[in-house]
Amino acid sequence: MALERKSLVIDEREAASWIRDGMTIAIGGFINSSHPMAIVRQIIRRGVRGLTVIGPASGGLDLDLLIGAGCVRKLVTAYMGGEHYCPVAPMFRAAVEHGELEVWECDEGMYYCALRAAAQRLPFTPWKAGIGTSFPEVNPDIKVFTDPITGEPLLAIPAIKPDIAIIYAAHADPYGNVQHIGTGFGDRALWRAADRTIVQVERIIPNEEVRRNPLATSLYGVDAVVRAPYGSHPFAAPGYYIEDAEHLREYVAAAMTYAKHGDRGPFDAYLRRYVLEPETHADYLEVIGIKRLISLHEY
Amino acid sequence: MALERKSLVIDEREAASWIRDGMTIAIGGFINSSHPMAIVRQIIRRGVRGLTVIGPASGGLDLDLLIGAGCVRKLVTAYMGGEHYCPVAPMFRAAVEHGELEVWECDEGMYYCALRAAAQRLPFTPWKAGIGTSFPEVNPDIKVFTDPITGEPLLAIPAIKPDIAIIYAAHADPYGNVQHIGTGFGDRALWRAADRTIVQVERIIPNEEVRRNPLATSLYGVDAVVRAPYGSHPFAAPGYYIEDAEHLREYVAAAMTYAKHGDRGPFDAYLRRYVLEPETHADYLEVIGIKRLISLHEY
Amino acid sequence: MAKAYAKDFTTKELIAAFIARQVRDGERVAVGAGLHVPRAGILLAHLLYCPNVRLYMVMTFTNVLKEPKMEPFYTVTDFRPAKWAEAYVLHDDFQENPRLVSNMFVVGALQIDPYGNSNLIGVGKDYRRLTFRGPGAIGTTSMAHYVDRYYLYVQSHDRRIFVEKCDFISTVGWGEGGADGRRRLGLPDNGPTYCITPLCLMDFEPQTKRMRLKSVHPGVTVDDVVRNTGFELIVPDIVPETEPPTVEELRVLRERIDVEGMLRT
Amino acid sequence: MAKAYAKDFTTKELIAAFIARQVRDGERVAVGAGLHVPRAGILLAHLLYCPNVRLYMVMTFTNVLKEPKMEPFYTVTDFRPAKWAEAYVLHDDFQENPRLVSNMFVVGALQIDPYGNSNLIGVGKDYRRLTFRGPGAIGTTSMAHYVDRYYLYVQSHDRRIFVEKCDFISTVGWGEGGADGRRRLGLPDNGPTYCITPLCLMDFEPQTKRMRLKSVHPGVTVDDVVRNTGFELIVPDIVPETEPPTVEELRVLRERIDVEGMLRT
Repeated sequence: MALERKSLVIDEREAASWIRDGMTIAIGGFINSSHPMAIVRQIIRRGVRGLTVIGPASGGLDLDLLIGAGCVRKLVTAYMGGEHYCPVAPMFRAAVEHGELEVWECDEGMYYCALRAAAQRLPFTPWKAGIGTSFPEVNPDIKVFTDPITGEPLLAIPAIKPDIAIIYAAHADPYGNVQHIGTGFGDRALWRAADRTIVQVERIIPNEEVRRNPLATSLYGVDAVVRAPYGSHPFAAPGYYIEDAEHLREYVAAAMTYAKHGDRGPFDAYLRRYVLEPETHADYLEVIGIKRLISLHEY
Repeated sequence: MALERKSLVIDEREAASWIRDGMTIAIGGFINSSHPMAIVRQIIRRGVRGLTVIGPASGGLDLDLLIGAGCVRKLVTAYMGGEHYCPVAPMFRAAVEHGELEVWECDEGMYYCALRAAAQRLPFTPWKAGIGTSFPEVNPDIKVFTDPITGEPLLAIPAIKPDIAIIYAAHADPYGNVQHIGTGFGDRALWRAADRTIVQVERIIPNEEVRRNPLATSLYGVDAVVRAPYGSHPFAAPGYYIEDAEHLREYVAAAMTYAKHGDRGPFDAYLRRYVLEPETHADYLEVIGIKRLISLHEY
Repeated sequence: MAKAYAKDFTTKELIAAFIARQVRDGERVAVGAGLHVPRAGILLAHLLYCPNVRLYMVMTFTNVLKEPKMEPFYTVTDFRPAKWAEAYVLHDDFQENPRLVSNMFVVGALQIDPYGNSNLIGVGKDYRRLTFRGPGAIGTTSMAHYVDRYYLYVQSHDRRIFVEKCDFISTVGWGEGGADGRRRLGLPDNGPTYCITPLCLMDFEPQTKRMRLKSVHPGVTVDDVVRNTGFELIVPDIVPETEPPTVEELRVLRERIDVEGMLRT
Repeated sequence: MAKAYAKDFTTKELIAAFIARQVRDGERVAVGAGLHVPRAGILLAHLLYCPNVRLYMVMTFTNVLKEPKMEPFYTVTDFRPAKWAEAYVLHDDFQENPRLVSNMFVVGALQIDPYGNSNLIGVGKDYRRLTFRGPGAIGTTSMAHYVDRYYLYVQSHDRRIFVEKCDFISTVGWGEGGADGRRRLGLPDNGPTYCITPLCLMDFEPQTKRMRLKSVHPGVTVDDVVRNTGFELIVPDIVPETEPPTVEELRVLRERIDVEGMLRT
């Protein structure tokens, strides 16, 4: 009897069911690209609450949507915006200004220090940049301490450990070998730090295709793989599609109505139409429509 | 007048002339593979003395040769041997037992901590593994300190900064974009830590070939490139040739005669024949002979 | 040979030309996606003066000397300019040695104090209830620490930005001032070099490290600057006009870099 | 169904079968190049019991379930087995999270004390003038710290190796002993699980964490072990013989893994 490797493929509903109230989860990508949106929307549908979310080093409107949907208690990130779509993420801004969202304030360098400490099972890693700034004051987890060797002041950046990392990539084989197109931003750091990792991909590829180019394997073994074509929409997917500028503007307009005027109507309508009413990722894609989707193909 | 990029290609003599007495240099590769031997032999020919050498995490007989030739005052490495060719590097062993070589004792984890601290311009990075061992005792640069957050004991591994890293890779373009075949072992850590980096390659490739596969670019910009075909001989070169087992056995036999019986004759004869008498790398290859070289092509 | 200066240019083009003169050949230079004017300036330096610059752009390294003209891009995650890549830079690897990514950096701000300390965190007296929540520091805290020199750059010049004291500091400038302002904090001496605004260029007086007016852009008076700055600026007796772009700089800028005319508005 | 045990096997094959039983399916397992017997044991587990093991081998990750037989390799830098790679592992990245490389690890030693502390640094009272300089710790200090469980493995069993006190400790075992021997050092409770030698298997008695004889290999007496151990070993009243390989294990070992017969000598 020949032994067989076990497939790690699950659907986005099962993936989202791993996420429970109060967990610390990490979500990959970078600002306007490469977010595991099929799973993010399913987390919102499930009504998960009280999450500590570790965004990418620079976070985007995917996290803003999660915040607006009420899932997030605390956010770890060095930036929250949409670049030229909006300088500061609207629901994030409103939640902070209303005192409803705790922010673990850091810059990108400190962010990777915290993830590395978690990955290396160390209580902290040191960082010099940030001495003389407000970070140790606005983030009391960051301590100024004296270097035991030279006596100079340093920051101790404590470990932040995700229970689960949820990452978007182009491809994976059924056994959890993941291949990004492009750099993968800081996704590796999330994977290394997390106890478990779920990867959402455009395509599941045969193991033979992974072996054809092992240099491209970015995460060598994750815990589950979710197939979701166009799964980063409305954000970009390197090698597949650019971001949906029109959709992002629609989102920003809805969210800004709340941030500027306190009127949640347009945001809630967005949430209903694009997140709560479509039961699955495929239903969401039907709402967007294939015409729009193929217009985004990278060229 | 069209501007042109400047070629960074130099020969092994010019490369070795960068290395001066008393410097701290790092040499890449791993045990029996991927050492920049054309430059290493030229350093010996020049009679450089008093070097602090940072080997790879696990060092091989390339460093043993440098030690036997009298170039090294202090060695940073977690292992010195030739795997099944010899369990402990002979000239290294003799030099330590005679009290002639200082060793910066560490394990591979601590080794990368020291290089990362140098790369990040930090005085140290912390490490937990090694608490309860002799490392802080045999290497007084490593301090036990109390974590400012949890109060637990940790090791502070201080930065070790190479003045120059000398690395072997398969390919580079004339502008210092380097592409390894395979993993490149820990070469990136040396490059990141060093003030300057020289890379010795099998082939110089056009910039267009680099651009064809940017994912393969392992070191994005070094200070000089040296072309030396068969330049890792007698060690392996991934994608090009396997190690020269017969030559390594010849070296080990010569070096062991000194380590075991105190007779330097065979080692000095090796040094004369393979290092001092050939004036250039090409002359060295003539001594080895093309027949032997092509017999090592990987298959 | 005297430089042939252009006569008809926008303030954005003027600033791009200034930034171009800050780049040194052979350096690594990070090119932001969002800040069009600094990006144009760096590309201008590369195409005209610095053929060996290594550009860090949309998470790749490249050299675009041979590109007849650059297509525009608006986000740091736009993967299309990666077609020019010589290397990919993993963002997590980046922090292993930020100096390998850039020798110079441009830092934006919500607030800037007289010593060039700056704030991207937010505005308000109580961090727990900010009146305006900013985007966050991004990588500015760390990049400014590692590069040889950094530049403060703002797209408007008013008393809300130039304040006596920042509500929060996300990137340290010259600390509390004085020639040893940074050394007293245990930091290297690489504080901000210039502060660039739509009205003027400012540097830091060496003894006090307080901000000092260096030049005003064409059509701007010293009084315009002083009136729009919320702290006492050091104003030398003679304040020259900012050096204009050359005819050649303007041509390359318009024909090869800013093809869509973002700097002409 | 009772296991069908093999009758004719070498001690190396016996040890390989023991190691095979230590591997758990789905784990990551580092496969050394130099230690042929542990390597064979891990591959045996993979091919017979653990189809989902992720093998870390010559700096790559792979799964060789479909390989009819493994060609031999002798060095960790032999690039030829990388033909099976599913991923490359950069050695510097490895240290970012060593648990992603292996859940178990095999540690060799020049000296081992009663609490499983071990030494690869060298032998001698004065570190500055060692009488025998060892190869160094390699990655054992860190790997043993991060994995779930580690195994001490030596290729001879004598009183020079098993000593009352190591001259130097490169990998900490159970410290100075006691059930809380490691916790007193501030370390997690993942000390060595077994010590494997050509004569016997030993584990660590839970209360004292002193080494205890667990089983002797065929043809070896308890007295052989005691006589060749330089410290007082805990010897239970009944010491069984080490469980032999099964017929199937031996077949797979010889036909698919140890094709060149290194374990048959």
